[in-house]
Amino acid sequence: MATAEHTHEHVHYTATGLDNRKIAIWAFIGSECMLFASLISTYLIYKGRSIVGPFPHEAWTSPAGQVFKPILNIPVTSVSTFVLLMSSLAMVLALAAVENRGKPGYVGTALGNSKLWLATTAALGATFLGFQAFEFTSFVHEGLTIRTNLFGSSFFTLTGFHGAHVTVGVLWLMTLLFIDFKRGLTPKDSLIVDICALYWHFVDVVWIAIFTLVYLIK
Amino acid sequence: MATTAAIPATGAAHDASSESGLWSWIATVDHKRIGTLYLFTALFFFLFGGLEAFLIRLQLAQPNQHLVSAEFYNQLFTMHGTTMVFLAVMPLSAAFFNYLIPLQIGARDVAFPRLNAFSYWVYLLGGIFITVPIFFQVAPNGGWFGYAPLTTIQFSGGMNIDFWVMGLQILGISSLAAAFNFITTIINMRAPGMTLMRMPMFTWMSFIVQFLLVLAFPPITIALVFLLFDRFFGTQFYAIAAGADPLLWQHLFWVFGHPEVYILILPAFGLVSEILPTFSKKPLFGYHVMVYSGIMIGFLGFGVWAHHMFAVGLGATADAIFAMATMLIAIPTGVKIFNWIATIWGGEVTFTTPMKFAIGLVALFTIGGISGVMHSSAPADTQQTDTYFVVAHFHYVLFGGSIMGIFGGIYHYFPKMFGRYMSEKLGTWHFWLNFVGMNLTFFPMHFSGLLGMPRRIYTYDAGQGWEKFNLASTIGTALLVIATLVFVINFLKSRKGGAPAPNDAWGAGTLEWSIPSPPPDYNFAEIPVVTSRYPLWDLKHPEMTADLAHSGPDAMTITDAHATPVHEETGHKTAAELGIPMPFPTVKPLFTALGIVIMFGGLLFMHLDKFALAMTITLGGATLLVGSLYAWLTSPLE
Amino acid sequence: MTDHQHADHAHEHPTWTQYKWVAIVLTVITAFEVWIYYTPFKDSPFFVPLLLILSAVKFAIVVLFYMHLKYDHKLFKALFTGPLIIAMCTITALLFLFSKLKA
Amino acid sequence: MSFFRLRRFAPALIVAAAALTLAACGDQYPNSTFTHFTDNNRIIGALWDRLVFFGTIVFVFVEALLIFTIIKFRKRPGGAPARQIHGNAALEITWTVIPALILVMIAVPTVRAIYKTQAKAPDGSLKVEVIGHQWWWEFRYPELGVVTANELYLPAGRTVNFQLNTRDVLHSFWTPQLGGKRDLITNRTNWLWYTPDSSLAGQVFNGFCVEYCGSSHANMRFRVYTVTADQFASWAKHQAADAAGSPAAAATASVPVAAASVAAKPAAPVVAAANVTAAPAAVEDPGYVFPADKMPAHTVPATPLPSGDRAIAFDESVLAQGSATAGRELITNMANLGKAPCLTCHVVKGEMAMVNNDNARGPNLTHFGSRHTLGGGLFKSDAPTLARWIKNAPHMKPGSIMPTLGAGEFNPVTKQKMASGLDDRQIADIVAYLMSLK
Ligand code: HEA
Ligand code: HEA
Ligand code: HEC
Ligand code: CUA
Ligand SMILES: [Cu+2]
Repeated sequence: MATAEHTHEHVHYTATGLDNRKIAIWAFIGSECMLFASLISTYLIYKGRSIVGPFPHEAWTSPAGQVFKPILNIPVTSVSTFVLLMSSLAMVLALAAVENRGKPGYVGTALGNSKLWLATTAALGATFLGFQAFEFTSFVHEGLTIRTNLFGSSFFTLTGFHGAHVTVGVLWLMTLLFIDFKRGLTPKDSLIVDICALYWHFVDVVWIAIFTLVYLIK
Repeated sequence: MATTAAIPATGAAHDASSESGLWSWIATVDHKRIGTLYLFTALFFFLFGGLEAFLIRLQLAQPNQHLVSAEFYNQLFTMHGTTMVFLAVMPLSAAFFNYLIPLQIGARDVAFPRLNAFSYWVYLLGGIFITVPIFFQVAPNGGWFGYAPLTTIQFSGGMNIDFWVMGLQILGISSLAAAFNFITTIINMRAPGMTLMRMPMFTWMSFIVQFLLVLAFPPITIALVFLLFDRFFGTQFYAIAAGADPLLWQHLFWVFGHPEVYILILPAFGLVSEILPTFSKKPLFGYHVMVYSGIMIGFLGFGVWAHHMFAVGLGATADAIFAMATMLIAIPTGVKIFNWIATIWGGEVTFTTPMKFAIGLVALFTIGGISGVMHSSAPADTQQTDTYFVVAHFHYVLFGGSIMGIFGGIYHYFPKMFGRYMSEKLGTWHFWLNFVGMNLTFFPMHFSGLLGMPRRIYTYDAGQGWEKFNLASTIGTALLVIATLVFVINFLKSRKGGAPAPNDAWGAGTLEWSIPSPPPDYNFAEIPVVTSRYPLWDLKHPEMTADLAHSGPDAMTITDAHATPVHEETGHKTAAELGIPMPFPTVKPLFTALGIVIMFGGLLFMHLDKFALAMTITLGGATLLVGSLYAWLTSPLE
Repeated sequence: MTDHQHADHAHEHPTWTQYKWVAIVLTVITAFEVWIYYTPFKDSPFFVPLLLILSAVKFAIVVLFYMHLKYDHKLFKALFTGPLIIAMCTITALLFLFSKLKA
Repeated sequence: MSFFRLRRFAPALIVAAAALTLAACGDQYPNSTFTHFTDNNRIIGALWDRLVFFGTIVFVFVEALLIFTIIKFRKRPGGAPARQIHGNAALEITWTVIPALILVMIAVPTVRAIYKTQAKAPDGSLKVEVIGHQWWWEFRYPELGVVTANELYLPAGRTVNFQLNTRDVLHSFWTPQLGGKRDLITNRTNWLWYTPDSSLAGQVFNGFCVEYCGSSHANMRFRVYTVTADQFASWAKHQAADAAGSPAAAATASVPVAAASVAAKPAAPVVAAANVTAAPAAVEDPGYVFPADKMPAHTVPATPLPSGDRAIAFDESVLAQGSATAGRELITNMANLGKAPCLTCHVVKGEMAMVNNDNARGPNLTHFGSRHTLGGGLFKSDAPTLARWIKNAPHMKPGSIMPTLGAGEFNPVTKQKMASGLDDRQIADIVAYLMSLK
């Protein structure tokens, strides 16, 4: 939890002129790099080491003669990847809308509508989660659970951790949206939106890596 | 020298820091109080870990003894290692981070005071969580690095390992939260003119440590998550029947574990770098090189982990690469040793207790460093690893290094924290008993190790040539127990009865000595503008810093901070009188921490086959966590 | 709130046009990646390196433009790239260590 | 880096090392690591000499400098005020470069030694499979058909190539006087080789498990006997044979102790006889066994039996009446006692098999009587100890997977008192039988 102290009523001198919270979130993101590095390494190390199927890219026939198809569903995941990428676009627009609130050219336009973009971001994030839920349940139906084999354990844990990050992000976005409805986010609040955005994009960036390393590369 | 804390907080709505009583400690968000809490808690755990060590030594004093059972012995060394590393040395360092960093950089508090309180409470509760089982003989028993598959449910069915997995997970949260806090604090809360290259060496080393924490804890977090999932949810990460590779755990653990040892030593290096100049009456020799060597140590520390795995069979190429990378670390560390000696060289050395401990660190750490280099030679290490030679190595660096440095730091900063000096006489006793006892305990371990004694054995056979070394080690430990008791007496007595200390207890040169002892809750009534590395010496002994770089008056133009030139403060006013906003005391971080611990604790019941109860408790904990976090984030800081 | 508190926002910001182009590039690369997955090129030795490069490009542009690291304080660049480099090196070293041993 | 003739300087310079080397030769220190008995240890020894040489230089230099400095610059009344030096680039470069040079001199032989010791074992070396179990060692000589436990025979002068595997958790295989250690890793195979000098024949060495592996990690020891090639061949031949008194062995020859009675009770299936001709059961030749009286004291286990109120009561007078025949019956069939018989976990070659070698949870007992130690090298193997072991092994060895079998005994692992089980008479029979399995 790198997001802590919210309301600074007083003017505090800072050595760099930057806000504490923004420094903390970047340090946090740096730390997250190592977190996902460990998860991704594990997935890659265990790839191809499962004794029993199902496997990510190859079909598998169990000793009992049951046939399992390759488990990963590239088309569906491509769509959900696209959804997540677009949520990042919505996120930058939300931040821009807050920063430019009240500026000519923004007032009354869609681009100036922070609520719209926050809601879109959250909705796209939720859509991504929906895809993930679909993916997980279909895998379970096809015979892969987190207990099945090394692939199942490392796959579900890796993508599950990512999904948990998305979930936190969606809740965060909805909190911002709530504040926006309650009192309206103004340029003064752009920092708290910015921090959320940084987190959100980072989660997106992690997915970019996962999509390639887990789904596309055999 | 009059105590300054006596003025009651008149009219200040939440000027809690000068209050006393239980509540003022539980709800505190003042970095100094949190630092003090860390100090007391960690010292307690040090005694506890030492007691475990003493039992270990008693059991090993003679061959084929049955003082404790094999099972209990295994819990003892596991908890001794875990306690010393995670509950004693790291939090002792954290005590200094908390207390000193804001004072050294001229700040009124850390960046996130409530996050700071949160870190402490998580540490305390996590520490209790992992320690209590030993009273019921169900303490963790997998060794402090808990190698899989021994720690999987297949081979460790009881709850012992559960406590360990969750306990470390909880403690990791504390360390990470604190690290983000201090990174931000050091980057952002420095007083005007306090450039990075003017920061006191302790702050610098701590700064590096925070990065090590931020980068080293995620891998162990993940390794522990895997183990936790394996134990509770049936995943296969370390399940041998599924074809799991036990080296996965080892690599993830040591990717954390090696940086961790620098996390343990660098703060002590920092403290020594404050003490030696002070009592040599000379600025630190080669400040820049000291900074860079610290950075180098931290950076290289991420590329050497497999030197803990030289017997694992990684292949010749990997062994060779990691051996050479490990050796490289001797270079920056050597630079530090020589720069410290050069700091003393030409000085006017007074042998106060802190100085004795600092010199002790230089002398003893070197021995541990040299045996470290002997380990790094992979083929030679195949005769050393998992023997008492390793135990000798790491106690020389940990006790001779970290603990010596930290004791030095306690003697040095005690006057600042409590406004009184510790007794020099008892301090001298403590030092010499410690020094002699330490060498008597750990030097013979070099021999017992090279003469074939494996580590982690609860007993050994007679006639193996190890008896006299083990007996010597045990006698040495008895001296350490006495030494530690002398320290405890000195510490407790001096808090009330020590000689009163002025602002500047030792004639040191850094900012923390310019304010009253103990400091008022707001630290600096006026934020000082710093123009050199030793601002207080600039003020009092300009001749000492004449050759150092100083900045011109332009730094003085910063006005927002109501900054003034460095001066000695005599704070007799409250924050309210000075109009300094202080953060509200709050227990929300405490409840957030409690939520986390309950959340983990609930899972334990799953292994008692009480699934519904487990889920209820865990969800209850999660609710408490989210609720208090929400309350915390939505309530104003000050 | 005084001005200097927003010092970190005083930089020139990426614009809508830029945002739009970044999104387009991301989409195109992703589509390309998926497309190539279904072509025979999939079995070529260049497939994996190509995918790695493409995803690195995506990674970089999101970080540089959406996370506006390109325009932000250099401190943030350091806070991010330092850990990122250590993380990448760790992944590489681990993969090397484990692949070496499988043979 | 051969221009450094370390051997010439080292003894003079290094008091500590010299003392240690001396110590290594005397049998006061029977597990010293720096012996020069194998090629492997000579390489490590040379490396170690160099490490100690430079280590001592650094140590002496740093400590002397430190002591000199604090004495010379201590504050004295009327002494000189501190000289304000803040740094000196030349000096700082010096003490960066010199350690770097020292490290190069360590690193080069280190890397060489790594490649030397980890090269492939030379052709023609003797292959021994070492299998770790919680908490005992299984040794197999696949080329010779021998399976044994906790005691390893090596022909002096021949390279031995250990293949290291584990059936459960991690262990580590170490014979300090013969070579460095190597871990046994689940789902992996490791290798370690060395060549005991041919002059070593007739010696015994201690070995240890050095990777923490649970409750009885401390009690996972083994012995290494280095013998002549002839002795080794004789030993191996006998060890490969079926157990004395087993139906198979009995069919070809008369076996001293149990033979008569076994013959009287031909319980074994007839097919066994066919195997016998294939396996040359040289019962005439009792096979070489390292003589117990030649074992140096430090290799004879001195672990005391549990005593006082922890003692395992056993009426030793019944041992003399033990019948090997009855014992042989019991190990295969204890169902009437409500117990799984011994052979559900152990293999006695030639006897009715309940487990095969690969699944056996306990040590192979085929030639148990020719072994000098018991329970992972923890105890001396004699009748009174063995009797108590069978009665209550986990009480003698914490956590032991060998169950408590004596009636009325308390099993410390399951925390249950054994309602049914073997009585002392039956145990005496089993002891007689096992001891007859030379
Ligand atoms: C404070 C903690 C600390 C520190 C600082 C160090 C510092 C070092 N450690 Fe140590 N180490 C541990 C704590 C620490 N270690 C622990 C806890 C373990 C065991 C874990 C376990 O298994 O439970 C361990 C184990 C360990 C091993 C694995 C041993 C094994 O299990 O087989 C190795 C192997 O290379 C090693 C090496 C080193 C080296 C090269 C350094 C270097 O950083 C030392 C550098 C310092 C010097 C060399 C001295 C000063 C230098 C000079 C005066 C210059 C001139 C010197 C030369 C040219 C030699 N350590
Ligand atoms: C900073 C870390 C640190 C410190 C300070 C110490 C301090 C000591 N350690 Fe240890 N140690 C480790 C870290 C540390 N250790 C680690 C990581 C391991 C590896 C664990 C593993 O293998 O998993 C280890 C293992 C270890 C072993 C090996 C166990 C084994 O392998 O079987 C031994 C054996 O002698 C030992 C001994 C000691 C002793 C005698 C001290 C002494 O210095 C202790 C001195 C302190 C005291 C003596 C305190 C005095 C107590 C009192 C006075 C009690 C009073 C009580 C009250 C008032 C409440 N330690
Ligand atoms: C559940 C499995 C099991 C059963 C049943 C069992 N044992 Fe064991 N036995 C073991 C194991 C495991 C060991 C190794 C214990 C150790 O050294 O830690 C062992 C060790 C021994 C040893 C010591 C071997 C050596 O070389 O050190 C003897 C002798 C022995 N068992 C005899 C018996 C007899 C006799 C019986 C039946 C009356 C029996 N065992 C039943 C598992 C079993
Ligand atoms: Cu097997 Cu330790
Ligand atoms: Cu290390």
